[in-house]
Order: sequence, then structure tokens, then C-alpha cells
Amino acid sequence: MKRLVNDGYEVVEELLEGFTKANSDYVELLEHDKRVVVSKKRGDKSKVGIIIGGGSGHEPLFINYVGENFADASVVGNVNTSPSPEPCYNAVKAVDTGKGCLYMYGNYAGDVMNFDMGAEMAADEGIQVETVTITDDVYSSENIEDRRGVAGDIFVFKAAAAAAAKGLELPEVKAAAEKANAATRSMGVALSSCTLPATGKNIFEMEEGDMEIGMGIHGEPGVRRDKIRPADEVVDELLGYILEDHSLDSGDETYVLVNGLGGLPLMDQYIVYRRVEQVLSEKGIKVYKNLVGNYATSMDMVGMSITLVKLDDELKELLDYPTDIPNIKF
Amino acid sequence: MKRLVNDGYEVVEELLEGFTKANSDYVELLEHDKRVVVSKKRGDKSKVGIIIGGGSGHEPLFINYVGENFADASVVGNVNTSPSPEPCYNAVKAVDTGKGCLYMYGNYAGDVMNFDMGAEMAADEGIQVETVTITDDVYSSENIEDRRGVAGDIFVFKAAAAAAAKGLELPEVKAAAEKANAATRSMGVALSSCTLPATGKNIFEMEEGDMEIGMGIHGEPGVRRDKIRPADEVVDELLGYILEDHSLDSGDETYVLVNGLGGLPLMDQYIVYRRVEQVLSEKGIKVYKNLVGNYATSMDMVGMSITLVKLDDELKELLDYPTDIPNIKF
Amino acid sequence: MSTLVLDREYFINVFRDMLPFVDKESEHLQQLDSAIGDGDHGINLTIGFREVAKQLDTINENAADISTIFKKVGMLLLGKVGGSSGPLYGSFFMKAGKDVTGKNEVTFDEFCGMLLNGIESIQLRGKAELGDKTMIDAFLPGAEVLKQDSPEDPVEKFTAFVEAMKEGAESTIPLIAKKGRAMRLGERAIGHKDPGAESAWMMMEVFLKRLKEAASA
Amino acid sequence: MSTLVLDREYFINVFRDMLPFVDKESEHLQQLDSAIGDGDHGINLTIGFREVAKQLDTINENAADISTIFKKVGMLLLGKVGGSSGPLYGSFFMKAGKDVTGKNEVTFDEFCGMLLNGIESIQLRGKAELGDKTMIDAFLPGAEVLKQDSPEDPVEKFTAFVEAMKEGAESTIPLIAKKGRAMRLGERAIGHKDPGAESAWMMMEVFLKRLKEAASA
Ligand SMILES: Nc1ncnc2c1ncn2[C@@H]1O[C@H](COP(=O)(O)OP(=O)(O)O)[C@@H](O)[C@H]1O
Ligand SMILES: Nc1ncnc2c1ncn2[C@@H]1O[C@H](COP(=O)(O)OP(=O)(O)O)[C@@H](O)[C@H]1O
Ligand SMILES: [Mg+2]
Ligand SMILES: [Mg+2]
Ligand SMILES: [Mg+2]
Ligand SMILES: [Mg+2]
Repeated sequence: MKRLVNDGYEVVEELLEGFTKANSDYVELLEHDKRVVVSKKRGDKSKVGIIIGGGSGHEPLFINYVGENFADASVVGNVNTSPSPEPCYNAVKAVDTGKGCLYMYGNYAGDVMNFDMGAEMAADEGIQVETVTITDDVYSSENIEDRRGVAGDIFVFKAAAAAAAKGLELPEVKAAAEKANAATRSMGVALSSCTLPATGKNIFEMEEGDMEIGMGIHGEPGVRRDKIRPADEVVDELLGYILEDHSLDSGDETYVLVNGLGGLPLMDQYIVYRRVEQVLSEKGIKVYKNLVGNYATSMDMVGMSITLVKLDDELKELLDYPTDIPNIKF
Repeated sequence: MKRLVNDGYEVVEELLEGFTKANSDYVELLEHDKRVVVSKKRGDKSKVGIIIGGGSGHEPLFINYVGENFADASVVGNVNTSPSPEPCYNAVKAVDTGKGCLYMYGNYAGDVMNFDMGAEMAADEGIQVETVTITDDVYSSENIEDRRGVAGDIFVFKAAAAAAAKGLELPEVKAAAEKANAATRSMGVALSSCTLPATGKNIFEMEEGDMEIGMGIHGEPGVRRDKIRPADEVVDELLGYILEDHSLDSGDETYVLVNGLGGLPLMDQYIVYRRVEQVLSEKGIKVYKNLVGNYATSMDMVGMSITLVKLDDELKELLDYPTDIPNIKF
Repeated sequence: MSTLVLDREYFINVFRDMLPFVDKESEHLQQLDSAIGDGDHGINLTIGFREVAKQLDTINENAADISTIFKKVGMLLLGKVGGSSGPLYGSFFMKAGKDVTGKNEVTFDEFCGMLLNGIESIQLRGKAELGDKTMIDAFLPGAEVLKQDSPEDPVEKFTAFVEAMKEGAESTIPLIAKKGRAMRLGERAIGHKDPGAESAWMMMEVFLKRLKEAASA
Repeated sequence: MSTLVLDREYFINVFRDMLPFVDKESEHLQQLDSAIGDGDHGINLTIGFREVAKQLDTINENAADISTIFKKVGMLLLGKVGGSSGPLYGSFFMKAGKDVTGKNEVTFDEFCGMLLNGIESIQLRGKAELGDKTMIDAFLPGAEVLKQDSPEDPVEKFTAFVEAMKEGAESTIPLIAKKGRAMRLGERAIGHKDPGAESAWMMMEVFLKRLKEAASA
């Protein structure tokens, strides 16, 4: 148990208390539902409501992506567990300005069931809610629509949030999210499990010196278990899967994210980025922009993922849109 | 060995290659000395050169703190090891505009010897270099001037960099750094060692479930080894040491940093911040601003430190100065 | 047709037994979920039934009928758990209560009907089919037993129900998953029992234990 | 006064022996540094002497004299290692070369003088005193032996020098540190040998081994 928490069953409440205190200029919890983080930077113009969410334990995902020109609300579940329907619904009630709302979250069975129930509750009151589930994790299924959402989430969130900030209507905002999702591919590797605060234990055991290619952000098993290899070889393998799946050709431009899962040193992440850039530039693929750091974690899991977004002018404009969110430059 | 690196003796070169590629808008390596990161945002106005540095393995410290209105150069040592004199000198040659330079780094014997030799080399050529060593780690000595520098570094850097950006002269810039250093106190706790890339091993062994109060950012032993206790108790103890040492009274304002050492989940850091805020507000001490995240790490060490800066109007103005550095909002 | 009648006390007792049951099995369920999921199934049930335990007296005091008790329990699970098992077990209990409005005791056959309603709602919510390696693989064989218009005594029938569910849970071991987190595992899911199928029959066994008491009373 | 003369080949051989020596002792030195420092003393020396090994042939080809060889080795350590040991050992070798300009062989007594110069520079650079728990605790007792105007044969004298340094290193065990990283440890430093003191006598033992060869040749 290498965690600094109090009661393992109270971590979400305490996390949210700390987070909202630390960022009281940006966010607050709904008075009547402490599982909904709402932006204080919404202003009073009418726009499509951007609602993101999922289980806790991925910080800064999802809560830090609430703010100006980003999400209007984040719905917060228990650790590694989708939020329940009521906060999904309460988020809609809180941020809808009459133009409807867009739910965006990683594609997991639990999230789909709960957010769908929230959307049904909103529909009963005549509020329109659309949904885009994010499916960037290349290796999680052959069928794109069955894939999981991992760190690529943040590009989909940002594209849709920018579209909403520009004043577009719900169908266009949804289309922006879908477009970003279709352009985004990720693949990860883990060198350890994360520690569940409720049990103080690892989700699964992993031998020191092993790695799992393709492991999910909740510790779902991946492609295969292997001995840790040099960073460059690991990058080459991950990029191999991504580029096989993604039509990125010489002359194309990408937004690159090297995302730490929580326990991997930033040093290693830059070493990884170095190799990603080498491989892409060998192939003539241009890095338009990049992010290197812990943007979507699995608590203390040691590992990282690589995300490539294939860009066109529309996506560039959306992903360049200025934002102001807690602690993150994006 | 839970690290993603190639040759453990090449990590610094590869880190710097990745970092400068990822941030080519902000920084470059000196053509003739690849251990000096130089800002591309220096512009051409004459100002006091701000030079920071130290060993590698603390990323984002020191390299990410180079940029607009922040450091002009960072000198990079081996892992956990001060840079040698030559790059310290080369940094001065690269950024001096005739107004002299200020060296700032954590107070460690190795750094002092090497930077001092660099300063002597510069002095031989008539370039004035002043030095402020940072001494924020409360428990590292009774004598303030013997204390180590840890995460509080970043406040000292920023204060001096802002003073330089405002066009102040070297003595005033140095005075700003000294003032910030005198106002800054930190104390940390570690739940694990970091892994040295050269050996693939922990620096020291720590029993699962143990923690070390007061451990240094390179793994230097701290006050005492103990069983891990609930986060709130750990915070109370650390704050106890800081507040005993620091004259912060009801009505005072502070800048709070909860700094992750690399392997501690952001979730836990927010839980810690929650308690820090509770204790301070009980004492009537006002949090002016805060930072929560990995700002100065020890690679994959699991742990965190708390830093409190006692503010007055001058420090507020300096610490509010707008900056633009890679990936960090500060 | 059996003449056994179950009163609200029976159901309150069963719901009171749930937390100790979950506490006992939590680690076992976590291990199953670790192998093919995200390791939290036991935690999820603990979170849900802690809340049920906390509110059960109040629910009992305020509920007009058995229907309300089931609905409230279902809503607590739905509201507190999240994930997959929150909406699935939440719907199960909520829908199990739907046909017994106004009643403060139900016959054994009515009780079987309640469970069938609950099972139906899990199917509706999760859209899983037999062989997808989910709790449905336990519930559907159990439902077959419940539907049989058998002359047996209630305890025997309910024992057969739980047995069929347990076998259904066992039957998930060699399967490749088609729903839930394990879906992405492909062949690597083979050899592991589905955690939701396991918790499903075990939860029904809690009903069985109290049923034996009620029948012999 | 001894008549032993040491040529540049002797020194080149010693510097060539440094990397194998460091490779062998690196882990041991790391462990000492882990206990009271930051665990990298062995790594630091490895980094330094890898570079020395890489450049030694070139240095030998281009160096006009023994002085230059020492200065170059010192500069490599200074430039590549950093930390505390970089400037300390760097100064040691640089200053050891300062009085032997133009020479391609030195007498044993000149060699002792070179070492004394080196030791002096470590004191100047680090400002540590006897009992501060640093490499100075090994070097100063060694220096006393070197300074003795003894009639003994060189190998005997140098053996006594290394012995005195080794004892000096041992003497750091019960000390509280006054310099370097261990300074902050207070009482917790007690019971641990200083890594720099240990590497110091061991490095001098590398000189001793080749000296025995040279003396018997
Ligand atoms: N679509 C579905 N239909 C029926 N049961 C499902 C479905 N998806 C998941 N399950 C069940 O839920 C169980 C997992 O529950 P739990 O671990 O609590 O949720 P989560 O997967 O969100 O972590 C699985 O073992 C499976 O039995
Ligand atoms: N001021 C000093 N004077 C003499 N020796 C010193 C001084 N400071 C440190 N040392 C020596 O340096 C050794 C540590 O070297 P090393 O681990 O390579 O550097 P660092 O402490 O920078 O990691 C200590 O064991 C001690 O012998
Ligand atoms: Mg879950
Ligand atoms: Mg060091
Ligand atoms: Mg689960
Ligand atoms: Mg050291």
C-alpha cells in the first residue's frame, strides 16, 4: 500500500473536496449532488452543454478538463467505476442553456448504461442529450465501436468543447466530437498495476520486470505479458499497432500525446517522446503539436500510452482553441 | 526495474533530446554544450540572465522552468548529480547580455562546488555572476543556510525571473531571490525510493507500508522511518514542522504547493491539499494561490512535499508575473 | 402450488444479510474481476450494500409495502454503485418490486415472479445473451427453473434455482466474453469465471438461507 | 630516499586499471552512499572512468608529459562527473600534475609530492576538516605517511600510505557528518562508512598494485 489516503472508501469525496478547494476560481460541486463538478467559467451566453465523466482514479482526467472553453461539467464515479445515472442527469440540469448537451466519455459498458439512463431522465423533461463514446484504444477490439476510450479522450473533449464555445449547434458539436474520435488512436503499456484505495492492494500481480502491452487504463489485461524491453523497442511496437490501424501517411500532420499513467517518471516519458518523434519523422509524418506528461492516469500505475491524432484544418482550429482549465496547458 | 529507458547511462542525453524536440518553440540545447538548455524566448532586450540547474531526475525541474519571463537557461547534471563547471560557465556565456547573471539551485555541496567554479570561470572574463542557493527543506538542518533545496525552488526561480523580466539590476534580482527563499519552507515524506536508471535498482530499500518523514528529493534519509499513517495525520505532522519553523500567523497569506515526487497519484495529492487547506484555515492563514501536482520530482519516488510561501505585496506581484514555459501553468 | 407466504420481515432480513455476505465474499469476487476485469466487483457491491445497511431501518419504517422496499434498495444500488453492476443489480431489485404494489406479504410463487421480472430487466438493460460470459449466464438457467410449474416444495425449488445459477456461473469459465470489460480479452478470458455470474448466484443463496428458516417456521 | 622511478607507462597503466576497479567496487560504493547519501557514488565514478578509459589512448598519444596526463584525467572527471566527487577527484588529479611539467618519468618521492598536492587541492575545494566524515578523513592520515622522510622502500611506504587511508576510512563509521549530503542526517549517519573515504583508499590501492610491479621489474 503505497498510497497517502484516509479511508479508502472516502477517497472520491475527499478528492473532490481538495480539488474544488484548490480550484475554487474554476469549479464548484453542485449543491444538491456532490458528484457533479461544474465550471464557474460558463458565462451566461447560451451554448451546447459539454459534459464529460467516468470513474475516479484517472486524475487529472476528468475533473481538470472542466473550465473555460472546455467541459461545463464532469460527472464523477467511484474509483474505476462509472458514475450512476442521477449525477449524469443532474449535470444536464445544471448546464443546459436550452441548446441541449453532449455527453462524452470512454466507451465502457458501465458508463454507457449509466449515462444512457441519465440521458433518458433528461429526455423525459424534454432536454436533448447526445452522446459520443470515445474509442481510441487500438488494441481493445477489431471493431472500432467496441474499443475502449483511454488518453485520447482529451482530444475529443477539446474538439467538441471548442465547437460549442464557437456557438455551434448540438448536431455540429457532436459531429466535431465524432470527427476527433475517428481521427484519434492510442495504445498503452503498463509495468505495474495500480493500487486500489479501498483494498490497499494491487488490482493484479505483475512480476517485477514484466510489462503488459495494450493494458487498459483500469488494469484490464492487454495483448500480452512480456519482459520489459528498452524504451525504443516498446515505442516501436506500440507505434506499429497504431500506424497499422491508422491511415497516417507521409505529409500528414499529427498531434502527439505521450501520456504517463501515474507512476512513470517524466524523464522516461520524454525519452519515449524522443523515439516517437524519430519514428514519425522517418515516415515523413509531421508533429504539429505535442503533449508529454500525466494527462490521463490510472492512479499509481507505472506505464504510458501514445496517442496520435490525424489532423486537418478543422481539427487544428478546434484543438488550437484557447482554453483555461486547472493546472493544465492545453 | 519499473522504468522505460534504453541505456541507463544515456538517459540524460535522451531526455534532453526528447524534451527539446517536444518544446522546440521554447528551448534549444547549446550547439557546443548539450548540457545547457537555453530559452528561445529571451528576446533581445538586455536583462539579468537567470540560470538554474542541478542534477537530472527531478523533471519537470529544472528544464521545464526555462521560458518566457522564467529562466533563460538550465544547466543539466547527471541523475541526482550536480552539473560540472563547464556547462555552468557556458550557460553564462550564452545568456549574459552585459547585466550579469544569477545562478539559482538547491543547496547541495556538489552543486555549490561546481557552480562556484563556473562562476569563477565567468569572473575571469569579467562577467558578474551572483548566486542564491535555495534552502527551503525545513528539516534538513537547524541552520537555515545549511538546508537543502527541494520543491520550493520554483518560487525562488519565479520571483527572481520576474524581477529580471521587469528590468531590475542584478543586486535587486538577487535580493528578490533571497527574499523568496527566506519566505519559503518545505517538508516532504516518501513512501518508496526512486529507481536509478544506471543500476535499475532502488537507491535504498523501504519496506512496503513504511514511510520516511523528511526524506530528501534524492533519497537522502529523513527524520525517521515509520509505518504509513492516514494522509491527514501525515499532513498534520509535516505542517507542524513547517509552521513551527515559519512565522505564519493568522491573517497571513500563503502560496501553497502540494508537490508529488513522481509516483504518488494526483488523487492523493488533492486529498493532501484538502487537509492542508483545512489546517491553514483553522489557523486563519489564507491561501492566496496554490499548485497541486508533480512540479519537482525524484523520478518514480512515491511521496510528496508541502511548501508554504509567506507572501507580501512584493512577492505576490513577482509570483503573479505572467510566464510561458513548457507544459506548466505557473 | 406452494402455500408458503413471505412477509416484509423476510425481505428486510435478507437485505440485512447482504452486507455481511458481501464482506465475506468481497475478496473472492475481486480476484475474479482482477483476472478478466478491473478488480472492483467486490468493492462495488460493498459500496452498494453498505448504503443499503445504513438506510434499511429508515426504508423499513417508511415503506408502505414490499414493492417500495425493493424499489428503494434498487435505487440505492443504482445511485451509489455505478459501473456495470450498479445499473444491472439496481434494475434487478427495482423491477422485482414492480408487480407487488400494496402488498406486505407475497406468496412463494409471487416471489418467483418478482425474480423473473428482475432478471428480465437485467437482460433489457445489458442486452447480453446466453454465452456472452456475464451474470446472464447464471440468471437465465435460474429463470428456467423458476418458470417450471413444479409441485415441489419451495425450498427444493429455490435450491434448484440457486444450483442452476451456480452451474451457469461455472459454465462461464471456458467462454470468451462478448460483453463487459472482459470482452476485449479474447482468448485470454478463457479459464476464468465471470465475477458477476458468481455474485449473482451467491446473492440468491442469501435469499435461500432465509427461505429455509421461513419455510420451517 | 628511494631510487624508484615511475615512467608515464606506469601512470597510463594505473589509469587503465581504474575502470575495471570501479566496475568491481561500484555496487559496494553505491551501497555505502545509499545509507547516508544519494546512492550514486559508484555510478559517478563509473561515468568518470568510462570517459577516461575511452580517451586514454588519445591522451597518451598527445600528452607531452606526465603533468598533462594527470591534468587531462582530472579535467575529464571534473567535466563528466559533476556532483561532489567530480570537482574533488577532478581537482585531485589536476593538481597532482601541476609540479611535474615536462617530465616523462618521476621519482617515487616526486610522486609522493604529486599526491600531496592533490590532497591539498581537495581540502581547498571542499573545505572539509578531519572528522567531518568525508574522503578527507582518509586522505589526511595518508598524507601524514607520505610526508614522513622515511628510509623505507617505496612499496613499504606506499603500503603504509594506503593502510593509513583505509584506517581513516574506517574511522568515519562512528562519526556524525559535517559536510556533504550526510551532513543532514545527524545521528543517523553513525554506523556508516563514508563512501568517498572508501573510494579514496581503494583508488590509491590501484596505484599500489602497479607500484609493486614497477618496483620488482
Ligand atoms: N451488458 C451486460 N449484461 C449483463 N451483465 C453484464 C454486462 N456488462 C457487465 N456485466 C456484468 O457485470 C460484471 C462486472 O461488474 P462490476 O465489476 O461491478 O462493474 P465494472 O465492469 O463496471 O467494473 C461482469 O462480471 C458481468 O457479469
Ligand atoms: N566538502 C567535501 N569535502 C570533501 N569530501 C566531500 C565533501 N562533500 C562530499 N564529499 C565526499 O563526496 C562523497 C560523495 O560523492 P558522490 O556520491 O559522488 O557525490 P554526491 O554527494 O554529489 O552524490 C562523500 O562520501 C564525501 O566523501
Ligand atoms: Mg469498475
Ligand atoms: Mg549525487
Ligand atoms: Mg469491475
Ligand atoms: Mg552521492
